Amino acid sequence: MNAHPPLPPRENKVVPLARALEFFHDGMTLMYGGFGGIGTPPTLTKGILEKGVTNLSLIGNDAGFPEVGPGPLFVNHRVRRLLASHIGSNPIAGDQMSRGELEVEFSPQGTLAERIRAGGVGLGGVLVDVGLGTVAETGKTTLELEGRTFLVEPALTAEVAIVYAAKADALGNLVFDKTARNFNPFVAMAGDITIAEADEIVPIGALDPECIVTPGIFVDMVVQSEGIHWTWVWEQRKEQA
Amino acid sequence: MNAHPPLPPRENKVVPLARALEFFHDGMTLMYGGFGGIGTPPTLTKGILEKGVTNLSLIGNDAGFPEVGPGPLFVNHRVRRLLASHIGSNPIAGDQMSRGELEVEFSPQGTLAERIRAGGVGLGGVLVDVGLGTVAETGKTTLELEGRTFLVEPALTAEVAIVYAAKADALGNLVFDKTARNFNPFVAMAGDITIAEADEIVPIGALDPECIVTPGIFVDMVVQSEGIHWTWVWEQRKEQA
Amino acid sequence: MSARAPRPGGVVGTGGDPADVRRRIAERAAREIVPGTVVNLGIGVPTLVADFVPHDIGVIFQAENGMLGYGAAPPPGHENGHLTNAGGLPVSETPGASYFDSTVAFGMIRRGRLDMTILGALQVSARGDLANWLVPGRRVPGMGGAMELAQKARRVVAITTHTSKDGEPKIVTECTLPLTAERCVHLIVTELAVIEVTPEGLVLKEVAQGHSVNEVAALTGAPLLVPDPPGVF
Amino acid sequence: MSARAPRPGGVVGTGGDPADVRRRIAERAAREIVPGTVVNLGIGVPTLVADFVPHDIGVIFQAENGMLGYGAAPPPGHENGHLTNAGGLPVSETPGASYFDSTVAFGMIRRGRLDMTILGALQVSARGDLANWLVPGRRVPGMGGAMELAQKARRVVAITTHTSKDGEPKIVTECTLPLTAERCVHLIVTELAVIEVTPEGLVLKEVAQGHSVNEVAALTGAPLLVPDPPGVF
Repeated sequence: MNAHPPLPPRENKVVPLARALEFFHDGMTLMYGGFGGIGTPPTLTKGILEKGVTNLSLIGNDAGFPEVGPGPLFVNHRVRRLLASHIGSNPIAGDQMSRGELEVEFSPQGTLAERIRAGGVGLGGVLVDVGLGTVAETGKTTLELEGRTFLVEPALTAEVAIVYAAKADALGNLVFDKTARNFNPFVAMAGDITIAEADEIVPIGALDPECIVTPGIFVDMVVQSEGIHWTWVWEQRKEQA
Repeated sequence: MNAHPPLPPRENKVVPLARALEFFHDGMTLMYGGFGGIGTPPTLTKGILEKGVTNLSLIGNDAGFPEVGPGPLFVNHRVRRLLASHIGSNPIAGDQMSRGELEVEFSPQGTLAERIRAGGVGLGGVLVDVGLGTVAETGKTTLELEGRTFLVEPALTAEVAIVYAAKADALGNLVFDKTARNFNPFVAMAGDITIAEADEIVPIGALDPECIVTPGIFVDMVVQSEGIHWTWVWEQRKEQA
Repeated sequence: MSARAPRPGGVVGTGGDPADVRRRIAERAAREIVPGTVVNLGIGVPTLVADFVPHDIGVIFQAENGMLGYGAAPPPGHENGHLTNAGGLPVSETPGASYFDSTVAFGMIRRGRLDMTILGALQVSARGDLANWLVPGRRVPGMGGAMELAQKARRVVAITTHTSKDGEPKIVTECTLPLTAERCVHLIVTELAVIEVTPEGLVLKEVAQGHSVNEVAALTGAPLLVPDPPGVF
Repeated sequence: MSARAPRPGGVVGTGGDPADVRRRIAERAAREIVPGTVVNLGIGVPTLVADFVPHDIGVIFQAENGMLGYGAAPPPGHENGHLTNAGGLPVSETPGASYFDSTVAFGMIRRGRLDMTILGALQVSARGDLANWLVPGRRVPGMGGAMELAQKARRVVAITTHTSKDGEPKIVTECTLPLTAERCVHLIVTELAVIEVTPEGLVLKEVAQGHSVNEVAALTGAPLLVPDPPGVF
């Protein structure tokens, strides 16, 4: 882990956005929750963009849409490298890839999710048979185990992971909102430093202990979300219609 | 997967205990939730015992206490083989092991949990560095990945997995009770057939979709629990005191 | 049955408005869905299939972004940006639904708990190989969750227009595009035909009303076994 | 500092009621716990440590059976059979607590999110190897979660009586029992001494009141570096 600014005390992890933004720097490895932009933390993403952080090495499910989720980081040429399962919804990222400006590695979605989780729970990797007989095998080590062939898929971590929660408390306990949960719970475990953005910050003890999805121990900082500032794709289509 | 009696329809998985017991047979591989007997399904365990099933190959965290959790299966000589992280709380299982009546394989607890989960989510195995330099290495394949050494830990599944839930609905959705959750959620995924015992069976829609721990798709049958029929160890100590 | 050799080239298109073609494919594919099963619909045309599945037959739709039991799109103005299918389109919650993360969603898929998936196709081969994610040099969106779905669902229905826009067969002896998964497709549904992948080869089960076996065979790039007579849909 | 050679054999025991010895060890170990940290207490004597940690210093106790934020044992008659620590003893829930499964519990541990663990020991070597799970031919309970805790917690405190019941040193040059983890122990707390494991060797940080450096050295099976003077506890 690199040197980084001091973390807030464990009993109160709530920090102003500006304090959280101290943890982002050029050339860093950054992992984000979200699936097609849904569940990607909007305020942190905007903050990273406005701070001018560039040359990013990103890990996430996808590149969002040009104006949604992580999309603007690509549109504004802040990304050097991406590990994702697809970029079909962000043609600008596709163009950058075609022109050689953006290095992209694809991983099957479920494999990518397990690789991130493996990093999050301190495993070295997982054995997967998805993608055997396809280009997903390219460059991968294979391993024979109990008569079957598997790809060795290394664990993934990142210097910083950012996630989007519905509610958080000062200990960093998180719950998510419906399908905005998607990649967030395991991305939250995989950051060397994890920063959660929450729509609502509630008092300690207000979250049902049986329903907490991410225990606070995995979260280093919590920032108040300013909410979604983009137009969802299906809203854009309606506007155009 | 072996031939087995017909499963109930997916829209109503609630069955009488007798119907669930049709799925247990001599010599089978059986996996159970629970940690020191806490969270091990009491009614199913009692049913297996009373049906006379024997020669079992078990996978679980531990052997419980002699009268608690899976313990009576050992005390009544129904177990041929056990894969667990410890048996310290069931000296009768330890005696059987010393006499060669019971074959025991130990796995570090977190590794065992991940091996069961790996089976439950259809992975081939996981790479773990816990236990390097100890007897936990014995008989394991090692693998070098990105300059580090890992043990290759194969995924585990079982013909039948049994779990103990606080509440279930007819679709098989489950929530657990406090630390009785322990091994249950991933054991629930690892059975070729999974049978859940629940303290309370609630109408479909009664469980908060955000708080469901085991989605019903992993569960094949639900039986009504008759509750704990043993005395907890700390109660026994109090009685003796 | 008699084997018919594929005819290269073939007539372009099948006529009809593209939206109507998509609707016809989705409608026929919907009839493959068995009551009381768990189904994942791929992104694109497969999503339309849900519109043709009766609500009262206990089908549970699964989405790899982390939901089991999603329902129809809500009425306009009632959409929720945090409640969508894997294609990012708004859906609703049915009783008994649950939310979970994507490792659990793919756990269900890899563990074989998914009864069926319906996926779009760029090519399907005579032995059921599926290519649906990459056209080298033209379209590189990434595989998303298609490899898991194609390889691990218990039954895979591939839906596609019978030929490409250029009239090239999409059902072929060997896929020329990079594969999503080998030997995974059980059934192919197009606007012209329903074709089963069997160990003996492709079997033409049904032909669309108003079209002939010869027409279908001419537009198919692999030999077809034809029962006498095939069904009509 | 001066190095003292270990003396084989040594005086048997240290006197005192075993319960009192355990209490003294737990009380001293509790002082190692830093306010605002996350701590896992091993099964057995380490469990007693919680009794000596002030409730208002924001320490969060983690249990590998799937709980973060457990509190003191409830009053007699208010125990809950489904609310226990990893040793199966009833605990209570503190505000901000959470429940999760054991893969998540060990995920926290392997990921290095645990600030400290306090574990019982059968032997600790001069370089911090820990043996605490198996006495071949006598006691084979299995390692439980000890390997993960010993290898992965950021700080490992091993607590033990200074010698075995037979008077054999438990702090030794090389462990003879099967290891739990190599080079993992940072600090050893016994009823007689507090010993730090350093790259230079074992350093005698503190001696229990009423005992001498010579007495401790005689009962220790590995060389001790002794600051002049060591602290007293």
